[in-house]
Amino acid sequence: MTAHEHKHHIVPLSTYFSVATALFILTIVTVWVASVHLGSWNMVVALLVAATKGSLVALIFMHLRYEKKILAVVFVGALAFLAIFIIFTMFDTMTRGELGSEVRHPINPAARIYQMPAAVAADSMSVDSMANAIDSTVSKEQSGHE
Amino acid sequence: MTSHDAHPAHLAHHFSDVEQQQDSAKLGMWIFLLTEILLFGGLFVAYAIFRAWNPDMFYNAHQYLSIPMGTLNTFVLITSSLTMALAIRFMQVGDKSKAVINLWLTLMFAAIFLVVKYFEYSHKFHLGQLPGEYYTFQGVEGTNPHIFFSIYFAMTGLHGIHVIAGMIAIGWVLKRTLNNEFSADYYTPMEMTGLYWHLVDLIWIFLFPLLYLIG
Amino acid sequence: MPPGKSTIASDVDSLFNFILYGSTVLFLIVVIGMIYFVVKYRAKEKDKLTSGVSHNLKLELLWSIIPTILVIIVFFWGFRVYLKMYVPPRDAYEIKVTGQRWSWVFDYPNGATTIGELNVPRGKPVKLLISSKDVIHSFYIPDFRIKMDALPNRYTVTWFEAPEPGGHNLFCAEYCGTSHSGMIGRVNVLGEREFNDWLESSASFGEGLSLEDYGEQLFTQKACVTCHNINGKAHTGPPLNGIYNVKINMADGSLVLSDENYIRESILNPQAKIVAGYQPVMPTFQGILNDRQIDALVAYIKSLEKK
Amino acid sequence: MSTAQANYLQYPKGLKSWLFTLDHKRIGIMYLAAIMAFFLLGGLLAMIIRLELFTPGEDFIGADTYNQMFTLHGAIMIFLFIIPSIPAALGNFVLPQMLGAKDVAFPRLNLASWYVYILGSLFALYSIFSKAVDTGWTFYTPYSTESQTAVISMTLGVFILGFSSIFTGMNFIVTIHKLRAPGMTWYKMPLFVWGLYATAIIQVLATPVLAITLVLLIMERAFGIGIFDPAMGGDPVLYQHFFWFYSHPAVYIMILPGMGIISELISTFSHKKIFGYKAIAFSSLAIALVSFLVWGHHMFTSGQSELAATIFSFLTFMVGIPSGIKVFNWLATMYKGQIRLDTPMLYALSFLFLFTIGGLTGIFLGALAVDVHLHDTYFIVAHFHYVMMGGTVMAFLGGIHFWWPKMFGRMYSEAWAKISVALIFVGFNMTFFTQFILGSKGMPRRYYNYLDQYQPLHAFSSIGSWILGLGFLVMVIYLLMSLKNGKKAPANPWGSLTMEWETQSPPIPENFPGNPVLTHGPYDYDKVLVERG
Ligand code: HEA
Ligand code: HEA
Ligand code: HEC
Ligand code: CUA
Ligand SMILES: [Cu+2]
Repeated sequence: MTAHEHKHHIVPLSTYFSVATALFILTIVTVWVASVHLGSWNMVVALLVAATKGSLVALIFMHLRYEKKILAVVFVGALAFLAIFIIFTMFDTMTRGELGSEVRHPINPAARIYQMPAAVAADSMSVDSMANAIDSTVSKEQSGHE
Repeated sequence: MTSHDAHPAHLAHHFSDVEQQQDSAKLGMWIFLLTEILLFGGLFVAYAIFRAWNPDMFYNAHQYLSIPMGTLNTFVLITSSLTMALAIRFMQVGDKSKAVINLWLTLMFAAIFLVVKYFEYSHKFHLGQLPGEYYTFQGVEGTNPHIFFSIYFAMTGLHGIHVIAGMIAIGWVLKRTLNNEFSADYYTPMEMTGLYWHLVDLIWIFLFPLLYLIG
Repeated sequence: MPPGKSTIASDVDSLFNFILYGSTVLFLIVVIGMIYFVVKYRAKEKDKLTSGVSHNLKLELLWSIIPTILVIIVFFWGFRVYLKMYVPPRDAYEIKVTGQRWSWVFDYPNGATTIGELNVPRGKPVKLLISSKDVIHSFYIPDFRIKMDALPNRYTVTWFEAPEPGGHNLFCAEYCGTSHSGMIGRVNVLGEREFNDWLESSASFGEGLSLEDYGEQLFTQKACVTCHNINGKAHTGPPLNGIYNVKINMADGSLVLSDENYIRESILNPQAKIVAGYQPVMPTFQGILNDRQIDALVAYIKSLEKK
Repeated sequence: MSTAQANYLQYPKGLKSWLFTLDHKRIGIMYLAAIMAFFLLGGLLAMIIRLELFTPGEDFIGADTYNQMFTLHGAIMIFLFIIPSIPAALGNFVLPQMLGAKDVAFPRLNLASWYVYILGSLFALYSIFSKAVDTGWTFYTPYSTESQTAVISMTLGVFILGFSSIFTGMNFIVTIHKLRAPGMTWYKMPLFVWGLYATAIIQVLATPVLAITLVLLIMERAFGIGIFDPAMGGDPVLYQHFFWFYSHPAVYIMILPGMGIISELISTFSHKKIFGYKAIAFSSLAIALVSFLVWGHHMFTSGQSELAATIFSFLTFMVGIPSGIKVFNWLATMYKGQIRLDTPMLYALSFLFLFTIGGLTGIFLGALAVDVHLHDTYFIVAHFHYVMMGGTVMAFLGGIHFWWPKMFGRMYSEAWAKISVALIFVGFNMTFFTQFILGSKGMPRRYYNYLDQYQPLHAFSSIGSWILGLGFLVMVIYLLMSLKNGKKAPANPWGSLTMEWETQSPPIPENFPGNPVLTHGPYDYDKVLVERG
């Protein structure tokens, strides 16, 4: 009973080496592209390249291409639920304060550790420092809200 | 667990044949990988949200990560993934000695990865780019740069722990290979370890551009 | 439901009642059906084979589609009222609300401040700009059907309009520690005139009163009484009678002479010296009390005798 | 059935054989014992809570102690009791038998999950006895990053418990995919198995997120990393997203296996083919998948954006539909049946009654404007006790009474069991129905002290809890008695058609002599007649 004959697809060595080569090249590409200024497209390109590399690893190194479909379903399922997690959380974090601008930004964007030592010593943020923080305009470019 | 006469020694009593056992192991392993993806997923969500809130700070802070080191480590990890795949491939055709060599190579590359990480980390510690409260570095423009480094350490730290766990698994498989426990008919633990190791690689493939290249 | 006392309350209540009636009907269908079947098909004899029906498309569609329609109605209804609840009218009167462990501080546009008591004019929309000084609290007035979390370092907004004068409870609805359940306040809906009078007098900082009398007034107004007795009995905080010019044991073992500066410091920076036997839970009043008010409190505390 | 062989309880012998057992039945029993112990602990804490709430003000414990009590009650009940309850105890015991398998796919992992559970519970117990925890079971930041209590050991414990849950989930998915007996096609599987399958999917998808959330929380406490703590530039609402991404699906981890048990009970005791098999099976999967899209309904007043709240509200209602489909299918199953009111069936009927109330009150909470008023009041407390206690726990108890003869080979006293059901049912409604009224009147939850106007209802609720407690006391006693001197149980006391009843009670270590083959579907009461006994 040699079970492996009908079950294991033996991938030729050359395939492994070409995949590795492709991964190396793609790494160089993505490093290079990052140095070119494309604005927000940098992100897109980097993720596309990473996704390509990831697919190669999953399909060939991890044999997903040769296995039963259920395993691919599991893998894609994981990514799908991760996407849900990110997207639905962003429904909140990216659309806060549509109905009123005061609520859009933190009152005091800088964390405790960047504040004057005196303010830190008072343990809880005092009303004074909070009031000051409200007066000082919240810097728009740091908050990343469109 | 007793083995029945008609069954190979590695077949557990509650499976009816080797194929069923192996399919089960694979499915179980992939489900485990799924949990790993979602475990890292939380960090990706944190990354995405804080980056969306503070793109400039992320951009400024990421320049303090060393692209050469990161690229080097990417190469190292891809190579280790290749050697791992090859080890399994050789085991599939029963070439034990080549499998052993490739397992050793994989271990070695994993160790190199950690050494490089060690240099990166110690450099950052030195500059005071520590997570959270311990962050003392002054050079980064933008709001709350410590958050970038918190996320950086959380992501690479968790990844590093996975590298270490992977090395332990590979070491264990290596030992069993040397003990002649595997053959072309049975090498499931090695295959499972391989899957795990590729996932570690796969996650790094995403961490690298997100942290080092586009911040 | 308690009687609704805001313009939004009736909207919320009609939706509540709609769901209540709908649910009651559905619940009765299920339970009466269940009881009826149990009685009717109770096993009387030995087991025998029973009917093999396994589905009935019409029935199944019926009980999928009707609930779907119902919930879609409820969704849109809930959504409409919700929008109304969170979009304040432009001309609303704005009050800043700050939650802190364990009291509510209200800042009015003219500089007046109250603690624990919110005074509002009747028949006028009031917009609340809510935040917190420490952990999350939640600003909840059951009679008005409004609730909004108070987040540290962020503002949230809600609003209401109360048509009738009267007093209402105000709760903290997000767990915030030891005295979460004591973080209760009152909302007083005053007539227009009354409200304006009150507003003026409270912004005048006790003019015409002696320091001691003004201090006594502040002692209740600023909610010192929620933690301090003046009859020698311990409460959340130490009793404040007869503490002037005596040596007091601190938690770190030191002895401190309580002079005016000490009392002042105790109010403005209470964490600096902690009295032995008490938790460091007193909030700072920095920025809430102006100089005259602090002087008044100090004068008042000095005047309290040991009993 | 052949003559009785040594059953799994008798052989092998000795404590060691239990501690190192790979037998899913023994692991199930070990889980059952541990889980019941924590249920009692959680229940006793609940009794303390109710006693303190009998009157306003301090009765016998202080505010801080009270806060620790409800936190520990919540955390124990959720993480140590209800999440593992049905899957790890009953599921472990019957799943392989229902499939005609000898064991779960990974017996070692199964045993490991029990030890992981125990390890996690030791951490939890450690934090109870060191400084306790007072954050509420939700560990909201920034309170949890500041609290002086033993938050880290508790969260670490919960983190570890998460892995035990993941292991169980993995094991079940693989077992269901790979270990079904010949002839056991997907649509021949009992509905309890479908319920466990849907549950397991949630377990593996959601639990890792809880793990990373707790890691970040611990790091926030230890290093102030600034993800969740606003003083460090973080966002506490983000914590709530992370937490509920797990914890909402988790409520379906609790209820789906319960619904599975109810399908078994209703069909068996109505002696009738289940109505709408596929609808019930697929509604479980639908609930499992949609459950990942609704978590924001716990955060309607949290300061999340209005857009997010609206989306979450809409999707929340969509979960109600498949639950409704199940309820109506169960009802239709009873139609023209041959209904017997044995104890398990009484629990199933209680479930229908109580879960319908609990579920329908969920609809109140899903409606945006109404939830703004009801959020964090006793209405919520009542809602979730109706679904968890009235739903899951009723199903769990029904399952225990159903499979008790199979597990221990003994019958319990039917008369005492009925008394206990009645006490529990009445006590439960007294305790928690009042809380709906309290909540709609604006009584906030997690309140140690309350205004006088709420006193009568609180007192009534506390009295109800004593009746409830008495019911449980009766149950503990007669179940323990039955272990000692209950009547010997036959292989199939209920005349049920699922496979676990085809082997002797209690089963032999390998479950079935030889390799079993499926001869009839699980609900073929129109074709096959099996004598009770
Ligand atoms: C077993 C656990 C369980 C289950 C099954 C459910 C089921 C549901 N829950 Fe519940 N819930 C909890 C456990 C559970 N919940 C817990 C623990 C909390 C509080 C956590 C905390 O804050 O501490 C909570 C809180 C909670 C909230 C947050 C409230 C708040 O804090 O402000 C909401 C809001 O939408 C909600 C909704 C629902 C809905 C819509 C369902 C639905 O799935 C219910 C579906 C069932 C039915 C609808 C009944 C049967 C159907 C019919 C008879 C057909 C007719 C139906 C229609 C017309 C719709 N729940
Ligand atoms: C599975 C979940 C579960 C279960 C079963 C229960 C069961 C009970 N709960 Fe629990 N409860 C929660 C989960 C659960 N609870 C959660 C998650 C919270 C929120 C916590 C938070 O806010 O963070 C909560 C909060 C909560 C509160 C609100 C506290 C507050 O907000 O201030 C109250 C108050 O009445 C309460 C009461 C009860 C009661 C009376 C029972 C009863 O049904 C208990 C009945 C059980 C027993 C009585 C067993 C004891 C057995 C015996 C007495 C027999 C004798 C013993 C021996 C022989 C040893 N619970
Ligand atoms: C939340 C409860 C709380 C409130 C409200 C509060 N205090 Fe206190 N206070 C305390 C506690 C607890 C202590 C003891 C610990 C410490 O020294 O900080 C204290 C200590 C003091 C002391 C030092 C007492 C001594 O015996 O040395 C003074 C003076 C004082 N408070 C004044 C005030 C005044 C004035 C107000 C109102 C404007 C006020 N407190 C409001 C809790 C409170
Ligand atoms: Cu403030 Cu609860
Ligand atoms: Cu929920």
